Amino acid sequence: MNEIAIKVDQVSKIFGGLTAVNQVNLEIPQKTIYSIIGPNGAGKTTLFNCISGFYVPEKGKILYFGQEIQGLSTDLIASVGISRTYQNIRLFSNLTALENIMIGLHPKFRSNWVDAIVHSPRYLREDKETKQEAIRLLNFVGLAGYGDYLAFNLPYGVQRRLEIGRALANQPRILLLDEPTAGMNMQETQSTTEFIKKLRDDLGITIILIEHDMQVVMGISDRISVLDYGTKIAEGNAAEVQSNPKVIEAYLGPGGAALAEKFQKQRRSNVKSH
Amino acid sequence: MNRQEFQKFSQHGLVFAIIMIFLVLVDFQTMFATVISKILGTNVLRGGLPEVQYMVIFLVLYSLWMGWFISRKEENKSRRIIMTLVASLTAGVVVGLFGLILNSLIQSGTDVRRYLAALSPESMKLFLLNLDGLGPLALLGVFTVSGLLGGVLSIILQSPSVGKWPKTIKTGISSTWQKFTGSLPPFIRKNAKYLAYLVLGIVIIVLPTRWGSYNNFVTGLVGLYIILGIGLNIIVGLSGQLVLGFAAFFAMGAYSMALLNAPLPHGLMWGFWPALLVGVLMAVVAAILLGLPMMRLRGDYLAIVTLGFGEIIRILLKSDLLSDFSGGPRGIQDIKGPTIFGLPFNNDVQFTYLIIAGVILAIFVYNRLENSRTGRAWLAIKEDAIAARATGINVQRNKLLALCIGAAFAGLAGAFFAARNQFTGPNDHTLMVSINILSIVIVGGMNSIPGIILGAFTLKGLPEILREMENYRLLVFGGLLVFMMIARPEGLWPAKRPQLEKKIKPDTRDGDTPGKGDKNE
Amino acid sequence: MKAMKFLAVFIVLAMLLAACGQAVATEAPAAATEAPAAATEAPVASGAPEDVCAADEWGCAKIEPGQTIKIGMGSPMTGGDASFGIDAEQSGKLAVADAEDFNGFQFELLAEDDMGGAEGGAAVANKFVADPTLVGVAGHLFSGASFAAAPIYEAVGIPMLSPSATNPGLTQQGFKVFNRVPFTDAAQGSAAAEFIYNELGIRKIAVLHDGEDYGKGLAEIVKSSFEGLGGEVVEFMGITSKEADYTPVLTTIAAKQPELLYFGGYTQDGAVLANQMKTTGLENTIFFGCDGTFGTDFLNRAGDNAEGSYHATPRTPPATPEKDKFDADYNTAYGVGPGELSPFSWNSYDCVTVLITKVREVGFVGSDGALYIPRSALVAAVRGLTDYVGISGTYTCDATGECNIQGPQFHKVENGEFVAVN
Amino acid sequence: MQSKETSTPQIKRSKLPKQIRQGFGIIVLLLILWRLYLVFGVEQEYTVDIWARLLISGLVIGGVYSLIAIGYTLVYGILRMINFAHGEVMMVGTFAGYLVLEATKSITVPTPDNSLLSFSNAYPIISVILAFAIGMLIAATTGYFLEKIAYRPLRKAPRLIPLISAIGASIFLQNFAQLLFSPQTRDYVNPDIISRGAGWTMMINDSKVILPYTGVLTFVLSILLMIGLYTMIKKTKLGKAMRSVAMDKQTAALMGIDVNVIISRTFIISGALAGAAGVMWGLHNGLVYYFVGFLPGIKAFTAAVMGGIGNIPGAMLGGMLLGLMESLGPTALGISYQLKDVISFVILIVILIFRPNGILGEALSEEKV
Repeated sequence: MNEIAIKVDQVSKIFGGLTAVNQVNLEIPQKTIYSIIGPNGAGKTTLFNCISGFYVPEKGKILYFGQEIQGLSTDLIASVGISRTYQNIRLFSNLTALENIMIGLHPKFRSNWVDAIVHSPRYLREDKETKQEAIRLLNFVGLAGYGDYLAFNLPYGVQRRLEIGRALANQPRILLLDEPTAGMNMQETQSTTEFIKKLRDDLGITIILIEHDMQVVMGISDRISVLDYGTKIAEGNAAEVQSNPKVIEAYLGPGGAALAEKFQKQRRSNVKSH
Repeated sequence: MNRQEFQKFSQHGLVFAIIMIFLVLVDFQTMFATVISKILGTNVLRGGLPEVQYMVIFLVLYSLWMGWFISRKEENKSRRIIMTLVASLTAGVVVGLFGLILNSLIQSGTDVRRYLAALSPESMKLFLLNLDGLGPLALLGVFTVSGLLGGVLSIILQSPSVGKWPKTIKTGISSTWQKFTGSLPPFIRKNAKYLAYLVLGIVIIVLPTRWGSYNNFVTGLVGLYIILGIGLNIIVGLSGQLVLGFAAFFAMGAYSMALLNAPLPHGLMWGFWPALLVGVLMAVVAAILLGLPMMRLRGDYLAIVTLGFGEIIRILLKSDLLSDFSGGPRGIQDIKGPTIFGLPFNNDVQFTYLIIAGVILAIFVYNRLENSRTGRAWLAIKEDAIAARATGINVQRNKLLALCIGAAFAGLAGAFFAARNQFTGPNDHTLMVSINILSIVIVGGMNSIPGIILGAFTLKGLPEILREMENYRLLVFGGLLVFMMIARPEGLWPAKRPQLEKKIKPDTRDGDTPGKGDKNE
Repeated sequence: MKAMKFLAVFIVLAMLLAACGQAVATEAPAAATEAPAAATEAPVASGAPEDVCAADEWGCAKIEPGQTIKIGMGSPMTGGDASFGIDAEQSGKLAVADAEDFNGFQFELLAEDDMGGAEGGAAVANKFVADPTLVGVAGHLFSGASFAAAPIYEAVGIPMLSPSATNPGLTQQGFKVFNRVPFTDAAQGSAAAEFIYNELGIRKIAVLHDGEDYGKGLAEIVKSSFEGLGGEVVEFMGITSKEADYTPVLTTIAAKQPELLYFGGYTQDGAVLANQMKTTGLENTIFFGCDGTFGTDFLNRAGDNAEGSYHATPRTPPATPEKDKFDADYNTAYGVGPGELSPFSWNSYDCVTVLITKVREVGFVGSDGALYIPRSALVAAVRGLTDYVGISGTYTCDATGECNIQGPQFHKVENGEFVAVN
Repeated sequence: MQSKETSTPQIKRSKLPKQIRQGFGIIVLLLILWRLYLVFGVEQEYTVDIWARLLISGLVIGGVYSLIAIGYTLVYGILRMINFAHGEVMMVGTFAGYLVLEATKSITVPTPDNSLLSFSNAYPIISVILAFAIGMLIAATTGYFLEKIAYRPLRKAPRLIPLISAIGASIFLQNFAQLLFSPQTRDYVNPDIISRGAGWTMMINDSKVILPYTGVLTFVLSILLMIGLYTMIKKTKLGKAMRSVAMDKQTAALMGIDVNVIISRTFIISGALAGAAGVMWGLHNGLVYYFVGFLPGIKAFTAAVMGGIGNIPGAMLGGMLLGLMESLGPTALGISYQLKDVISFVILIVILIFRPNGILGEALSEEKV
């Protein structure tokens, strides 16, 4: 087994009286695709927010290659190599696609405002690199030619791609993807899935995925955890999780295994007809 | 025309009549008639009244506008005539009734000026066109006839044959312009940009020596506010923080210059340039002091805190507590101007040059920053601070940096300001100054240098041009501010990023793009 | 690049516009109606104007037939202090209306809004010096504006006579053009302290000021003089001017139990203080105001609470026929009494009148029918003002431009009227 | 684009800003405590009666601030904009009340005892009610037209645009009032029984402490109005509609609520409250002139932010707190009254350091993702 990239150790996050994440343990090995699934409100995004530093967990530790990162500022966490995307796309919508990526490149460079005013050699070098790198990234995520469009003018699927591109810009070791295929049609979902695999295989990035589309999850995950009401109820590979009665119960209520099968079929046909 | 419509149009007339009555209550009509009189070449001494024909002209113009305004949106011609007639008649009757009241006031010799200060008998008489009892009738006539005329005029102007004129003229001009530029030698066409700079440069160098101290003063003032506007734009426009106490940094610069380069209260005659440097540094120090504890606050909370900070600085400078240090409410006088190589460089022309140099510096710095890594970080913070943080941008440090650089510009402008006026006091750094600067940025157009220049000309130049309106100038100014915002909410000269404005056709899939709803507004 | 082109065009246009505006503003009067009457009363038509003007340090103001002789006035006419400016303008207008034509040349008052600050003061001054027919400035009203304006007038030789700028620095900077008619703080302050200590026999006072230029200067002198005499100042405090509720300040002062409360400031705040003293434990403490609180407005606003309070005016008894006429005229023209908007109605009238008088002294009609006013002669004439009896006092300017060097007269309010007490 | 294959990245921790921020707050708090100790513990210059007087004046002014602050908060809650012209709306109300009282003063109602008895003295309650009614009506009308003319066209514009429009409207209204009524400061003519300075007298420490009628009227009325408003917001249909518009305009519109009408009514309500505050201001302080709304406007805005802008109980609390701070603060800290605004603003800053969303502001953290 690979080195552990992220270790979530007994993490709890409490909002007022509500325990959104309850003593969750996760060990996420390097260069894997690790999915977190669970019904709405299970605490998946909250867990993401804890890892990326938006929330400070009340209890527990989050280890990034063995170093504690809980309580660190978000920008620091991002700049050491944990990038993320959002459930509701959060692009800089009045800036262009290229600029979005260039902003993503921010932690990679060092030139400051003085460099910018005097156009120091460092600035000139980095400015050139920024532009080249941004264009390269844009091509990499398949958005060549979209560079000069304002982000909010882009089609939905492209926006999702762009967000991933921005997250990739600071050469992350870990990428947190929050529902990357939400609202996409079959083809788009397909290509995104392939793309995520490529990230793992070609770039060796560890990917943590929140996803509702079970086909995607089951198709690409190396390992899956299931959260319900803030607690981890199951962990394992796709087959193990699918057959876990607790999971089915969590999704469909007591005795819902049969229902699940039926629902799955129905859903597939729905998507096709769409 | 049914009853409902009848009511509607008489309401329109009523609105115009009420506006007229309000104008009369503040004696605006006399000022307007005076201005018309001056435009038409008959001077009116200050404090004097214009002749009655100019009042008639004003009233006719007003009701023409009313008629045009009311009928402009309707299609059917005969209906247009009827509705303007209804509206004008209503307006005429109401204004006429108001005239009757005024007349009775004049006749009975009642002095209402204890409550309505502007209603002096002379101006009331003038409004009644010096006709006393017949005045109200005349008003009725003027409003009805010229209101109707306005309606007719709008029909003529909107008729297809006339409606084409503006377009024809426009295409004519543009084709002539194209012919003209086409006929230019290729050398000029190629280097048009540099030639424009050259012309601009010559204009900037030559004009201040030519056009007298008042214009230099106004130019310098506008220049100072351009620097301030650019500084504030870095804070508000680029990094997205609403700061309402920008005058505090301005005061820092001005007071540093004053304290270090005036005989009293400390007698430190450091000279202009060191004092300028200290002024800029002090402004930055103030920004750090304010910024460190406060950078975490969101929009309106930051606004009120900075407002408070501005007031704190002003009150402290004015207070007994610091009065030995800062001159208290008296301020500091006899601030010395700059010297260059030992030669004084402080007459109005030279100061104008100095300020223009400051403006060019500010524009230069702004342009370099806007397109840099730092500038992009600011824009990201403004767009979405949370996402910016998650891309590895240190939000607080960058916000603070924006505040400091903006404050440095304010310090620079403040130092110039104090040295140019040879005086500064707490009343030069009030909340209104901060508000003025913010208005310049917004009215001109955020993140747009030409916009800010235009805004500074409009907001600082306009009150100077409006001096002809005497007491009414701020009234008109306030009204114009509202009007400009409504007419051009994106600013007079919005930031254009033409290469970035490409739009894409909606998604190839059917209209209901999922997820559009989730997108945070 | 397109933007740059537009910018260039715009700036050029703006500049041309401004220049045109300037030209129109100064040339328009030429179109005025009346031709000058025969120069029967011309004081000096002898000597070629060119000689006199060439000899003059700043040259002459040349007023062509049909133009008016302009007197400027810079004052805050908008914003929180507008009442001062509006009042000064109204009084000035009456002064101009009272002035007879000078050799057929009319006088005109140009009152401009300087908002009281340095920025506005410099703007107005620059506007005024651009007008060749403007010969003198009654103003500026506020010290901040005056400071910024004085060097600009100094450069072209336009005399100033301020009705109200009291900052001591103004006359210490060596301006040739700056003069003023209000008290010096020193004269009034020390006299007040002596009056309180000697005449009233009071030993324990509190001193308040409105935090502005004038009030604070005065209060400081009162404090130091009173302490110099051996009295005790139990509290010296500034308030924020133009508020409506001073009970907390007064309550705090009441704890120190002063026998008298000296206030340096204006009626606006003074009346509020006098009223609120009665409810805050200071009902037996005497209110002692200054010339800024003198006037019927104080009596109207404080009513019974004004009884027993002291105020100051210039030495000359204020009741003269001219003053009565002015009061009546003011009331008819504006529907309010003089002094109700600001305490400087009378000063403003005097300032404009003095300037007009001095223009008459030095101006002469040249052979070409134009009126010549040698500027440095006018500056010297204003500075040389001696024993001028105006409606607000008798004025003699000293070498620094202080024109009111007499001590103050104190008044006590008894039965709703001011009674002179020293 | 290679992922960093080097060994584990090193993380440098730094949490300085937060410590600086809180350190600043703590230093100020310590300073305040030290001053309090000096005044209360060491010098003990002021007796209970002084504090009682200061308290009374603070509560009265706090009541006025609260009413105006609610106007800011209501509008902010719904439109997320700072209605900078709100102080001017109050000024309009003050003037309207002034004119009503002048009118009632000038009408005489002769009685056998007194042939010159004026209406306002014969029927003081009716006069005052009339003054409040008309003051509120005119101020509400002003608020209504203000929204319709200056803000409604800008509903979709970026947030700073309406702010500038509001500033323009504020300048306009101020100057209009100055031209209409002249820049003169005028006095409210109260009916004799509630003349300024009259009140219940209490003896505390052998010293006469006056509880002025106008002050009690102001305080009680402002509390009543606030309770009324609060119940209205919580209970009535309009209140519910207002709350839903405040939460989400689009959804509210989908639910069949006419957003424009609700916004108009919000402005009417906030205008009426400002009008009432204006008349109270006039009755209690006696002054009215065109600039009368400017300072209270700024102060009330501060109060609204202090309490947590958008939060109605917060505005009430903030207003009261600000009033008390202005009145008691300088004495309690032994500082000149010239610096009372400095004290208020510094305390505001300290409050915002520890509670970035105001005292009662939503407890959501800034980093709501």
